[in-house]
Amino acid sequence: MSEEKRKPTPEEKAAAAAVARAKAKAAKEAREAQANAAESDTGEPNGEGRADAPQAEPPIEKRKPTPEEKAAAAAAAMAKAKAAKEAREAANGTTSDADPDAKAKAAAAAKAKAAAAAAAKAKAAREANAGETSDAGMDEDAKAKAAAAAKAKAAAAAKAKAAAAIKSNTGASSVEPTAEEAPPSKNQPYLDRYVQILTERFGKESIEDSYINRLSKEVPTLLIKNEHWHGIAQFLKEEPALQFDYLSNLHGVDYEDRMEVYYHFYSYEHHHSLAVKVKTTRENASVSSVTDIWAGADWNERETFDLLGIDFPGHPNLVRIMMPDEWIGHPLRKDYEPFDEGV
Amino acid sequence: MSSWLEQAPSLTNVLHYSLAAVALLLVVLGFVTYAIYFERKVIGWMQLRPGPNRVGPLGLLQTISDVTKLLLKEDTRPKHADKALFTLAPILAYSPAFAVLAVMPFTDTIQFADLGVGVLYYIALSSITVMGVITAGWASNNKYSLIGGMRSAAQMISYEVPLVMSVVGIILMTGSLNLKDIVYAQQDVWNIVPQFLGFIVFLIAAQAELNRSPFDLPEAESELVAGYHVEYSGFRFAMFMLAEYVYMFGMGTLIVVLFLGGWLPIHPSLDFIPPIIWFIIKFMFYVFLQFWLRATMPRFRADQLMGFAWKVLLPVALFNIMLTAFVITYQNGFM
Amino acid sequence: MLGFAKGLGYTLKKLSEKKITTLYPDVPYQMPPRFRGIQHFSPEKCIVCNQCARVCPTECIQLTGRSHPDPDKKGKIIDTYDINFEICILCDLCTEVCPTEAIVMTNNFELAAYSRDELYKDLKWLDDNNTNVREEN
Amino acid sequence: MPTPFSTGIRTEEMVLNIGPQHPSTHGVFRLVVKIDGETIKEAVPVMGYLHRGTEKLAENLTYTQIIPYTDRIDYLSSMTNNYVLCHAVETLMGLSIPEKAEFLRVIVMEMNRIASHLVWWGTYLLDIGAIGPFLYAFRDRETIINLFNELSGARLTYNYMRIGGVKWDAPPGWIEKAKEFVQYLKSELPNYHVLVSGNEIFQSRITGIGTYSRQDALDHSLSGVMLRCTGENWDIRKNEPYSIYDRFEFDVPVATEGDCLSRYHLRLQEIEQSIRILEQALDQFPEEGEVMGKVPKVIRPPVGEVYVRIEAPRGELGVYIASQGKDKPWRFKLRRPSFVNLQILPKLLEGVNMSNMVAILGSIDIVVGEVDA
Repeated sequence: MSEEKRKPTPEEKAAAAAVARAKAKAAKEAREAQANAAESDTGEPNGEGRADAPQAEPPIEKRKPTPEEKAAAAAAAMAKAKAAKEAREAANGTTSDADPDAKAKAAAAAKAKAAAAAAAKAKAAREANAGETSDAGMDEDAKAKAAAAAKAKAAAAAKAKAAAAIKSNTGASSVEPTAEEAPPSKNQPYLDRYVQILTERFGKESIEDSYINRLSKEVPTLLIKNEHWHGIAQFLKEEPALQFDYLSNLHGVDYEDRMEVYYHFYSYEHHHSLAVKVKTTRENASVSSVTDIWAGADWNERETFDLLGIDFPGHPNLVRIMMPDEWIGHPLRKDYEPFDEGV
Repeated sequence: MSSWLEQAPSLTNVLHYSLAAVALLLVVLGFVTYAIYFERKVIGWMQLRPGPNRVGPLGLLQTISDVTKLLLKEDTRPKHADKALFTLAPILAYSPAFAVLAVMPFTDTIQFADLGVGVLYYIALSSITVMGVITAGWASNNKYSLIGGMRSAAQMISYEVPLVMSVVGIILMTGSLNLKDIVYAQQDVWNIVPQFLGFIVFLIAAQAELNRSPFDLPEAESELVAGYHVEYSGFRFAMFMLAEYVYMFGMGTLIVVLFLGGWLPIHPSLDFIPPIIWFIIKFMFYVFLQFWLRATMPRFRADQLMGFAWKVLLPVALFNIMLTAFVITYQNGFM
Repeated sequence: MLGFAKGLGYTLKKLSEKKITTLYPDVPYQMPPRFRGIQHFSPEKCIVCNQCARVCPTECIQLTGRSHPDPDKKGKIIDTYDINFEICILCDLCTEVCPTEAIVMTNNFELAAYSRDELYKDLKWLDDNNTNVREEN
Repeated sequence: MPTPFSTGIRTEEMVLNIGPQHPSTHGVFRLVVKIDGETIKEAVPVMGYLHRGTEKLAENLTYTQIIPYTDRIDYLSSMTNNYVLCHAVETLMGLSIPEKAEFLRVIVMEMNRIASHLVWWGTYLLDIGAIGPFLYAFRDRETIINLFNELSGARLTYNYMRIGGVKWDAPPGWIEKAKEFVQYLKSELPNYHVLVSGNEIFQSRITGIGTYSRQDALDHSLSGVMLRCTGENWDIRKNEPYSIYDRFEFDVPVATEGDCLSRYHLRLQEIEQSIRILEQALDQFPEEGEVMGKVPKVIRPPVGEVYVRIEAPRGELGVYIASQGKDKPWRFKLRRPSFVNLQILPKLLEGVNMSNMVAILGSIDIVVGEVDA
């Protein structure tokens, strides 16, 4: 559809883009391609990529139209909007800072390409996508990448890993396991603080797990023990250092072996956010209500009860909200069968 | 015309009189038909759309087809409604609205009854309409209509006070309750000029009396669906519609007679235009104002509405009476 | 106190302004070229790949194919093709996935019928619905 | 001697069903109110009449197939709904979007915000009893809808965005038309104030009713205008920028009164700000470029969960997706601003007059399709 339009991506941007930032995988791959060209025949990376990552078709297709004069063209195609945006940004006035910065990053990327920075890259790319953040964020990004590059230096250059990088870039495989390799998220300090405050007060056993959900704009996520939940919820709102005064979302998820209630909090006081998950069993699904803490939980809990059958003890009026009162079953449960087909 | 009243009642005489009444009824019905048509047209134009334009040339037959539809509709009545009152209510609402027209001097010759207490007659009879409304609201056995009926009663009774008060100034000036005398008294200058305050109060109170925008609370469709006549359909509903527009006709006539010099021309040099045309022009202007307001104004709030009547309009009307009284006494040299 | 008077002025000004409504049933409403109206289906183009039926979010497309009558040729030809316009949401996904543009959108949008049954449109009807066919798919 | 009022005239409370079919509930929404005279003692919202089970349906649909369903959640701002789903999946997969597509997305979302606010403006005044503004609002909204029709081929259910970009590039001349419209609306907007905002009846009618504090707003998870009218300067477009909103200059209108009138003004001011964004976006619109990024043929996000939130016309619109690595979501949850914002209604209605009820309900700006999902 838009394939033809894609090619004429401004050539002049290409050069600028390549220089501007190596953050996008573009630059990396361009350089990689160069290196490969120097080493051996040009077709190899393509074939290999395809073999290793069947999911990664589109990027490979994209690489095809960039035969010999790779460097510039590939960079242009890959850097896509991102690079263009950065180019623009640079043009907008931050040029003076951006240039050396960019060069440094480019260098870092160059080093990195030879290495097993696969996961780090994937993560960095994602961060860039998700964040599109302020300059501060960018700097952090840059640092992260530099770190990644440094780490990567130690490792041996391997094409297989490069392929893996492509693979994870396209999101075909789960990234979470590789997360440990990645540099700490910008939200890591927040998470550490939450965990610290909570463990001080409620003990270690109250928190089952805590991690940064890198897929979800890096929101600090806590897995709270069901029986501690109400106390912790109260604490989350009242503790001056936390003050999560706003419940953005509340809903349940049926994972077939367990139920989870997901809360997304935000603090208008401190402007930080937190996701909380509370597990419960499927048979006796019950999570204590937080309506007394956040009045906004009221209908959300009713909806969760209605559609998933999770009980919220402490809720003042836990009745169905979406389905008719006499409805049988909870539709969003994975094993739900409509009671009366005729209806 | 009024000379008939003094004749001995004979069959021809009664027949004549009935025929005249029927003629007036037809005129009024014609007015209602085309008032509704023009209301829809004018509001349509103001809202950048053409208004009714499909039935007949320019949509002129639209209201007629609507009325035909209403007449042919099944006559439904809620199961638990009070049968007698439910039937009575539309009549109760309609008849006084029509009866008040008897004293209206459209020109110096076209008038049915030249009562000495014309103004009082009008005010007394028009108050009965509220009975119809409240009866309808109660008899329907519907909560919305009950609320609508109560609102309507409260509103109409409240606004009747400033309405009457605002006329007192004119009566003081004219020294008569006869509508014809009032018109004749305006030969030199229309009452709207010396009685401007009274005119404003009257205009606003009349709006409320008519249940028209911005005082259309009793039938506020966004709150009460349709107010007191929510359960009415078919011909009974048509009666209410009719009552509303006939009442508007009556109120328009009254305001023209009281404040705008009745059938008198704007300047004696324009005498060649027949008086009835003058009357119609002034009357049309008032009717247009109704539509215009309806196209523009949001609705009042119930509590503010009452407050407005008692706290603003009534004092203003009283002040107007005092002012008029003082001026008149001063002119007569008692002060 | 002049607030509402200004409002009255505004509406009065509008009284004589040009009307913006269109005379819809008398004057047909011209939809832009991309408009997603009722589909046109050309059986000769269809390769019975089933993609449209699979991508349909409401599962309103039903089709059957049979093998090509000419034994030399491979592939299938379409046999029946029905769209249920009771549930079709004209979302454009079927025309988007169709590799041969056998199913395309048209600019026609009037579907009202007296019976629900009439809303099941078969291959022939969809083939005949060949006016105002959308060019860009 | 007892006065007539102390003779013990018996009054009783009356239960009044407002809806599900009622002119001012904007759809099939029901409110059971207990009234004493015309004073509301208690109000219980009842919903679900328009529940279509979108979340359940979505579990059996591929991500691309869900997009047309999101059109129908909040049918007054389908573009925003399209976007939030695409944004969630793109976040989950770490996809990057071509610049031109981002521009188109921002342009259509802002236009949709304007269209949505215009509908609100018109219908709100219809609730208040003014019939004129509705038509004027629809006149201007019609232009937006026609623009969308040209762009996406539909007037209301656009199904315009795709994961990784948008479906169509702007047709030739579209940007110019959009610019023209923006200029027109800019000149027309003051008339809205002339017609309505200046009207004393209107002002006195909604000033100081439906008031709540910032703390109430936060407690009840209110968002969007409902939150900003209490003085909280918060707009996700500004504070957690998504898409390319960080490139545009605009202000976040904030009021402190927390009443219906302030919400009314905020919405009109938001239109002004949207016009500002549109002006910049249309000026900077890249002529060249693709509108669809490189995405896999089959959208299969990694295992994991994502929650994103954006600023929809009605408030904070969020999407939660739990993915198991399949092409269909395991759990798809929409955080619907209308639904959440409506929660404060019983509190607001307590003790107010019946005729304020519609003014308060209207000022929350609900879309029943969104309330019921």
